[in-house]
Amino acid sequence: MKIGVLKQVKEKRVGLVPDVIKKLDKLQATFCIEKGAGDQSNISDKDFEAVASICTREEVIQSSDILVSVQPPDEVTLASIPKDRLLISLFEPYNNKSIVDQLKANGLRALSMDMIPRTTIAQSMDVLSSMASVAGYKAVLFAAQYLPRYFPMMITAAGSIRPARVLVLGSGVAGLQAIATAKRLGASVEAFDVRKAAKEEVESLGAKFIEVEGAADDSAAGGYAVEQSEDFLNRQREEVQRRAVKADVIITTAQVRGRKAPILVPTTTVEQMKNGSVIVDLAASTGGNCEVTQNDEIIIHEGVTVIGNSNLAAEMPQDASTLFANNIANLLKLIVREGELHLDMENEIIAAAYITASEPQ
Amino acid sequence: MKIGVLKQVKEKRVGLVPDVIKKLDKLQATFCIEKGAGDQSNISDKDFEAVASICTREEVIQSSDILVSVQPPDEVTLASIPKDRLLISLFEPYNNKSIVDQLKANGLRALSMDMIPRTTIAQSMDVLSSMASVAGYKAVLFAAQYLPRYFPMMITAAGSIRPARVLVLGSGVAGLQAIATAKRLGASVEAFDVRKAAKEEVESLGAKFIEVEGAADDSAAGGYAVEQSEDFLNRQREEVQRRAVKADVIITTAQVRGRKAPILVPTTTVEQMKNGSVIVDLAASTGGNCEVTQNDEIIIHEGVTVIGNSNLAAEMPQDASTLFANNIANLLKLIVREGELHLDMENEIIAAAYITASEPQ
Amino acid sequence: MEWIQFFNDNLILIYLLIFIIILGFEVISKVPTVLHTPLMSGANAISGVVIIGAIILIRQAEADNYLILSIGTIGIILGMINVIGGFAVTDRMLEMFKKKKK
Amino acid sequence: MEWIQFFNDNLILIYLLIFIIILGFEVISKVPTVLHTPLMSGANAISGVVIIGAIILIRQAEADNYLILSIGTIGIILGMINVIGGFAVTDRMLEMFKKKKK
Amino acid sequence: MSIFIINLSYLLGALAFVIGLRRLSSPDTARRGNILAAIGMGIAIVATLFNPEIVGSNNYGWIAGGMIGGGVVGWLVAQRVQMTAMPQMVSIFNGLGGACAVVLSMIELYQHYGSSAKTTQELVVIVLALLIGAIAFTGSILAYLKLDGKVWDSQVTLPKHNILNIILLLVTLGVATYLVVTGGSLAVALILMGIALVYGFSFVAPIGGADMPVVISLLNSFTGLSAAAAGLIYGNNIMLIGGILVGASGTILTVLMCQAMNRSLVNVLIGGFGGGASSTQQDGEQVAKEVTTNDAAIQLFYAQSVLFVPGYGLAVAQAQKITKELDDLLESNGVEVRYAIHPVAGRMPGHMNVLLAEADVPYPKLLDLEDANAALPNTDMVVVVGANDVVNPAALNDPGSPVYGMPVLNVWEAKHVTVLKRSMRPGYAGIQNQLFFHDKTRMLFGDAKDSIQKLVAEVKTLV
Amino acid sequence: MSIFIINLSYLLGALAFVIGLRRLSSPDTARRGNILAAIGMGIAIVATLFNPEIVGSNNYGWIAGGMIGGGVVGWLVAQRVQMTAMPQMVSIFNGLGGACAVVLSMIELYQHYGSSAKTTQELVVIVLALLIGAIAFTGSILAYLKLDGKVWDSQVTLPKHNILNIILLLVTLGVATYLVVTGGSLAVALILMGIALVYGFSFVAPIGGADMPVVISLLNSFTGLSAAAAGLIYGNNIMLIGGILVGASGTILTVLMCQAMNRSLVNVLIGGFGGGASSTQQDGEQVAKEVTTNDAAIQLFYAQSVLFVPGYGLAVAQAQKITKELDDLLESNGVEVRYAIHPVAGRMPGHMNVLLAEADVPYPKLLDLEDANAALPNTDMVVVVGANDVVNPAALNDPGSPVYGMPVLNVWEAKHVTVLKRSMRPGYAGIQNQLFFHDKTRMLFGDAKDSIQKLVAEVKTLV
Ligand SMILES: NC(=O)c1ccc[n+]([C@@H]2O[C@H](COP(=O)([O-])OP(=O)(O)OC[C@H]3O[C@@H](n4cnc5c(N)ncnc54)[C@H](OP(=O)(O)O)[C@@H]3O)[C@@H](O)[C@H]2O)c1
Ligand SMILES: NC(=O)c1ccc[n+]([C@@H]2O[C@H](COP(=O)([O-])OP(=O)(O)OC[C@H]3O[C@@H](n4cnc5c(N)ncnc54)[C@H](OP(=O)(O)O)[C@@H]3O)[C@@H](O)[C@H]2O)c1
Ligand SMILES: NC(=O)c1ccc[n+]([C@@H]2O[C@H](COP(=O)([O-])OP(=O)(O)OC[C@H]3O[C@@H](n4cnc5c(N)ncnc54)[C@H](O)[C@@H]3O)[C@@H](O)[C@H]2O)c1
Ligand SMILES: NC(=O)c1ccc[n+]([C@@H]2O[C@H](COP(=O)([O-])OP(=O)(O)OC[C@H]3O[C@@H](n4cnc5c(N)ncnc54)[C@H](O)[C@@H]3O)[C@@H](O)[C@H]2O)c1
Repeated sequence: MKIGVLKQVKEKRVGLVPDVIKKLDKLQATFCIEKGAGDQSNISDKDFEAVASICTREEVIQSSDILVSVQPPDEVTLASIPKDRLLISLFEPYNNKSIVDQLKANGLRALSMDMIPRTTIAQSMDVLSSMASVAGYKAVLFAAQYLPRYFPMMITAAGSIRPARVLVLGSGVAGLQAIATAKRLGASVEAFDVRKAAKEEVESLGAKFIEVEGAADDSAAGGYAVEQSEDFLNRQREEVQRRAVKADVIITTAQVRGRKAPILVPTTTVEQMKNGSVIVDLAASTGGNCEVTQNDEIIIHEGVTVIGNSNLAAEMPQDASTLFANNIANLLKLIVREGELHLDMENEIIAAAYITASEPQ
Repeated sequence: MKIGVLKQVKEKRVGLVPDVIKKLDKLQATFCIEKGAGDQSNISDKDFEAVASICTREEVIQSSDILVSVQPPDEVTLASIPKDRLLISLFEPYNNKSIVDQLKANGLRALSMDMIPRTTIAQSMDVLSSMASVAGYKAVLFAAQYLPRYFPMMITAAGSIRPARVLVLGSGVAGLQAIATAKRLGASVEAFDVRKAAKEEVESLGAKFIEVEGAADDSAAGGYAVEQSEDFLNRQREEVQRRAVKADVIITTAQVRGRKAPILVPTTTVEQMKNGSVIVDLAASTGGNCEVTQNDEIIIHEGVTVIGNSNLAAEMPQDASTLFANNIANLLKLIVREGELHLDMENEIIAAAYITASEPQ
Repeated sequence: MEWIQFFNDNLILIYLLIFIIILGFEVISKVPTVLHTPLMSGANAISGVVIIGAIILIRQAEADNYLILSIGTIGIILGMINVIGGFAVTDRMLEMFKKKKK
Repeated sequence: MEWIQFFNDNLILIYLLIFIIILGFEVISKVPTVLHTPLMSGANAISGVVIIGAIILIRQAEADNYLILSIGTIGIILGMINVIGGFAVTDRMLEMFKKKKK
Repeated sequence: MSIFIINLSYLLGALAFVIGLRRLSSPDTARRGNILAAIGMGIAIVATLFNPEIVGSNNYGWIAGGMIGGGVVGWLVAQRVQMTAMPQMVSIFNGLGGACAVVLSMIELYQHYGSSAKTTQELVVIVLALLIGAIAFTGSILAYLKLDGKVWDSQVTLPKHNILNIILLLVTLGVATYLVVTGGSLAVALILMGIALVYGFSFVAPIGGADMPVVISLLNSFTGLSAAAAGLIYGNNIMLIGGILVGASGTILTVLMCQAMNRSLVNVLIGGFGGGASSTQQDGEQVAKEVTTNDAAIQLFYAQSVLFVPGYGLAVAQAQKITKELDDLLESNGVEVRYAIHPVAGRMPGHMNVLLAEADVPYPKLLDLEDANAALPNTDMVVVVGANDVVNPAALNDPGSPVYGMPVLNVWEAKHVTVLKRSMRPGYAGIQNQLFFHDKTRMLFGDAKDSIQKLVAEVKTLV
Repeated sequence: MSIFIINLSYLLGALAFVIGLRRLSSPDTARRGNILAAIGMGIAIVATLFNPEIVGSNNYGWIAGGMIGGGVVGWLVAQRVQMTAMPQMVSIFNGLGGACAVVLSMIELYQHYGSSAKTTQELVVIVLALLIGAIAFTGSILAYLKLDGKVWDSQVTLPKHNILNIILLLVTLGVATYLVVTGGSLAVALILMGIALVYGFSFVAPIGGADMPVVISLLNSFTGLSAAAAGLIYGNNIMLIGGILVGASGTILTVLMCQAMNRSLVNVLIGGFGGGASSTQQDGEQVAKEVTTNDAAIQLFYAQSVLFVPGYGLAVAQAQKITKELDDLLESNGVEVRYAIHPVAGRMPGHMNVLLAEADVPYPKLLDLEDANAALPNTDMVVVVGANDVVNPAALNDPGSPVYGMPVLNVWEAKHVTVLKRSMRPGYAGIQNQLFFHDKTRMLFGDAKDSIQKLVAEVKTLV
């Protein structure tokens, strides 16, 4: 059994890291790492050599039974992979509808890390959580870096600075981490979410929760938020507008799986914000929670910096890779036993992540 | 009496801001602001219009009795200023030895903000303090932004991350602020300084102080550090080396006024540091505390990011400008009475800052 | 011997006195320092109980024994100042503790 | 009337009893909950003082009054178990408080 | 002169009782207080043995026999009994003291009808001693049986038991009055004793098992009163004083114990309530055992090593700072305190880290899953602060559980576990937790911040 | 029957004394306790007035005159006296009580030499009442004079005063013994009284002015004892009981007061030390006044609004968290607490903000210089926690000072100022601070964290 790790092109993270591979000796597998795979995550080939062999891309693709990558391989690569091999990556089938067909067309099998259920038992493989956590932390650092003002309050001989007001929209994993980090830096933080449990969660971090009546909360959605009525979204936008005008930083993380992200900060709101304010939009890849967001770009709209980035975790590649690798490792422990691949479709984690099953998911 | 504010070329801050001008009505002075002066600090001309007139550069230069700028005007500008006018800026005469002669040659008078004594009474005009404080804060944000790792400790389902180790060399105003900010973000912080008082100051922020025996501490130096013996610097470098190898972030702020900054982190130390580590060198403009530092550049030396920037305050232009403006305003209150300029050489603050006096300073 | 006799005869009284002393200690032993002065003042007012002796004295005296009557009356006056003044002053001192309700 | 007489005759004794009751309250009133059980146990051992009655009884009894002697001896045994067992058990319970020094 | 010595001895004995009791009420001096009281008892007994005023044939042989016999039995029992069985023991001892009073008063009555008739006043006192002693006797025995689990509440409680009790009490008092007024006969006296014994039993019957300590304390003050009555019979000061003292302090202690349980004495005596529901939380067949703040505080204070397991509840309660205060308090008393952080504790990665950093808990005190599980078998006491899923043993041993297979903190490997939460409600995963029913586990219900605040206060009383 | 009522009244009076004293020792109940004791006194007086056992010509006119006269004077004085002069007042009252005992025993002695001779035992008791009463009388008067600043220690202290005192004491006891043994004469009795009065004066003379409250408490217990002795003379239970009670509680209170000052009673009585240095810190001519933790705690607790002024010392002591605890404690008792942040407090811009944020002080509680100075005149109590230069009035009024012209926090505009620092050492600017010598200022020396910890503990006793 050979497990291969591909070098990423437009991504700084890497799918496995030496420290994690070291702990996988029970799998009875060998590892081959594409040359330079860890470069962008501050992991040199030298570091990898101790626990794996360094190979060319071709070698990796041809010889590996399991191929690990952070982002899915491009079409060309997919086509070059021998049949029946298992791919593990972030395929996002709910956004990238064609990927499953493409994989099937090439006769490949795939486990999509983002399809792992958000249950307690699966959390050690839950890359959405671990990456969202990094993203939330990074979002605040980005905001602090771009904000021309202090986060903490300062009463100094050269004048008093009031604390920055940070507004977090969507208090999932990323939102909570953003709240915690902003509070650490001394900002005064308000947050919002549609899930009922969010209020307690936000308050458990010492931040203020903004209440908007009448949110739809579907506990059957496995912890994910459901789409909201237009009436509710309107009221929410009003409330957000009221707070946004006073805010120095807005961090938005509100996503609804498989759909376009709800617009929580319309252009008019942005235009009323203070000169120099910063919006960090983590929902950028699904359209953004802010109307002016451009995915993967930092723009300035009427004095407001709008950072659209759904992949902020990649901006902290070393730790992000370690966390990602740990998630992968925990999944590998589930599917590889004594050097053999066992895809147990009875296991709800594997069943959910196995996107190339013939029955419709 | 007219007070003019020049637009900066290579500087984001501006010398006065509308909120501060508003509070200066007792001076009985009018203000003219060069068009676009506040643009980079997120202050539009519109904001200025309420309290001052917006003028062309030429108008400002010709009509103002007092000319305020953050960085000193370039030679060309200096030459165009009518004789006897008073300039207020950061002239740094101890670094920029020729500036005084140049000013005198043009028949100009100048108050250098960085020559204001570091006494309690003068602190409200002490731009070195206010800017160093911003720089210390920003230094940590830069480090956090460039570090591919987390600052805080995280025990998560995807693995445990130990807190980043931050080493602060030089615990003056900037160093202390860096310590405070890094601690806030959850790092474990060690700091060092040659001044005896520094130990208590560092510990008052909850960080660990590294002791190296035998530092020269001259209380006659007005709070500034004095040059250290080579023997001491060697022992210090050894100690620093020991800690640096384990550190994720080093922030250096050690300066000795009017001299080249001491080298605390030699190239060999940098090369032993972990891949991905970050050094922020606030002493860059006087040669840097790190041997590989390039002033005003971010370089990567053997996997270590070295940020050389002595003007980090400019990276947070809006609040930095407000603080700077407050300092200027406090100085103006001291020298302008009922619309008239009074340079009282008996006053030790003015005497110290007045760099164009005929007697040697 | 005489004292031993006295002890045996007044055993219960002696028990009583000893227990009152212990009680006096007990009752005071955990006073917050704030209350030291008012407590002292209150105890002082109680010690004005000596006035009772003066009352007994006068009531027992002959109606024309002016020496005893006048001295006794001085005793009453002194004792009364102690009692009334003591309790009143204590009350004033304690007034500050009613200001706030928990 | 009889009781009033009794009251007046035994005034000091009544004072004594009342003060002992107050003292009993005072002495206990601020016990940390930890000590409730040992305190109860210690007080229980003290209540074994009833054994003294049994001793008096036997000492006063005729040497051949076996009924009283045997019943009295039962009383002594019961009381003694209460006293010795009570103090010993209390001591064991209190042992845990010596483990650590401040 | 010798009478003086005897009198003085009794006086000293009485003083020793008072001061001993006083000292017993503070942890620092309690042990010495107990010894002092014992010395006082010794003095009193010796004085009585040699009191020249007591005239008769002395019968020292009988006395010695009884004393040695009773002393040895008492001593051995006290040494052998399990620490956990202490309350039962105290109950038995107390019962015996009551029995002794019964024996004495019966003999007096016997003499009354035989050789030496008593005055009415004496009779009143004797009957009082008899009644109170008898109630204390059988009441204590039943309390012992209940505490020892030998008897269940339901086995001894009749319907409308409280009404029955009132009737019994009236009957007892009626017979007693009859005896005093008419003088009665030995038969009446025996009947009175019988009724009183039955009443003592019946009095305790409806009171819940968990309330037994309160009842024992009350019965103890009864025994004290009967001893005082006996003191009046024999005109003996130290019996009188010792008895009254115990009567008074026992009463106040009873009230304090009720207060500590947040109950009124009446509520306890009417019974029923304290028996089950209040002190335990049931889940089907299973019963989670509660612990009082006080007991938990003692366990903490006398532990060598304590491990806090914070969970989402700590965050909700915002209990991080008070937890650190408890930590500091324990550390300063020589307890090693650490924190076990489960990777998924809380609601976001690193949730616990954020909170504990805010409270300034130094990083080296935080153990991750592996280190914590290694440290647990050597840990005296685990305090689970609002965690649930992360300490669920089902993850290890119940293949049907949705968390089966997840590594959890094996807190049940420690010596004791105390769980702080508000109710028996499940955590995020929505599943019940067998840990709460584990032998080693005690529940401390309430908001975590409140509970820890109380623990801090309790621990401070121990310092 | 009427005797029964009188006896019962005395019993109730005695109980009222005990319970009243008990209540006086807890802030919650103190006021009712005082009233209860007063009622007890009323009952006792009324009972005595109408006690049928006292036979004589009653002379109610004289009694009424004396009572009304004394009562009115006592009442008026008590109402008029300044709060600050309370201790002096208590001292005077106490002296009068002692004088009353002196008067009574002198009359007894007069009668002894006149109509009715006394037994030796009675004589002993009478002489005791005389001696103790006399010492309490003149001692209290001197204590009053000292407290009121009418007499200075040096004016009344002779060299080797303590030896003089011992000699005087021996002489007093000698004459007393002589009188008891030989029976003496009225002249001897008068001499004895004279010597005892002198001794009382001399006894208090060497004791430092600051220790007067302790001395008053001691003299108070003397008065109690003399009342008890008088009770024995008259065979009056309530005098006996009240006197003994005051004697005992006064003694223990004296010891407690010494403990609160960290002194031993002997140390206080030998005197000299307590007079000056210990309680004040001198700077040339000026004297900074110290405050006890206890007084500071009371001021805090009963203030409407408190303003903390943190400085570098707060940071050094790392006292931010405990300060927040004190804040919470005060807030929960209705005190408005805020923080005044001076722009240059600490050693870096925003130093205080960092610390207070760490302790979770909400931003709206932080006042900057302007707001704070506006709020100060309406602030009851300012607590300066390790700040110095930023509260230096020299910045406003001393043109020669290096900080002249800097805006500072005008804390002296508040009603009271308490400064927490370790010593009289200057701050960063190296200059002395006149604030510390200001009328409104009291110093609480010690590490700020320790001091606040103690304040928290003290305030908790007030809650
Ligand atoms: N770490 C993450 O990234 C993350 C993210 C999302 C979900 N989760 C899930 O969250 C769970 C975390 O486990 P956990 O053990 O920390 O929490 P948990 O299993 O959710 O249990 C928390 C317990 O705290 C108690 N509680 C709540 N408020 C309290 C208060 N004020 N005082 C005292 N107790 C209180 C609750 O019981 P009472 O109601 O009876 O008081 C509850 O049983 C896991 O199932 C995990 O999968 C984790
Ligand atoms: N904010 C800034 O940016 C900055 C920077 C550099 C310098 N400064 C200067 O620092 C000064 C700040 O004023 P400040 O009032 O905050 O401080 P300060 O004037 O330096 O006074 C601090 C006081 O705290 C006391 N102290 C120290 N440790 C203590 C402890 N553990 N417990 C209790 N008290 C303690 C010291 O008195 P004891 O020794 O008697 O205890 C000292 O007098 C100004 O002069 C300012 O100019 C400020
Ligand atoms: N079982 C586990 O251990 C575990 C681990 C991680 C996450 N989870 C759960 O998974 C769920 C999803 O977390 P996520 O961070 O991946 O969510 P996400 O990224 O899908 O969405 C982010 C947040 O945006 C919110 N949101 C959606 N629409 C919104 C709107 N119109 N306005 C405001 N907010 C809106 C969502 O409620 C969510 O909190 C959460 O319930 C979380 O608790 C569980
Ligand atoms: N009076 C006031 O209110 C006030 C205000 C601000 C600053 N100050 C004082 O001014 C002084 C200078 O502060 P700054 O921040 O401008 O200093 P700076 O920028 O000149 O130097 C930064 C720090 O580097 C340290 N340093 C120098 N050589 C070193 C070496 N070889 N190794 C390690 N550290 C070395 C210095 O001691 C100083 O702490 C300090 O003493 C400060 O307390 C006073």
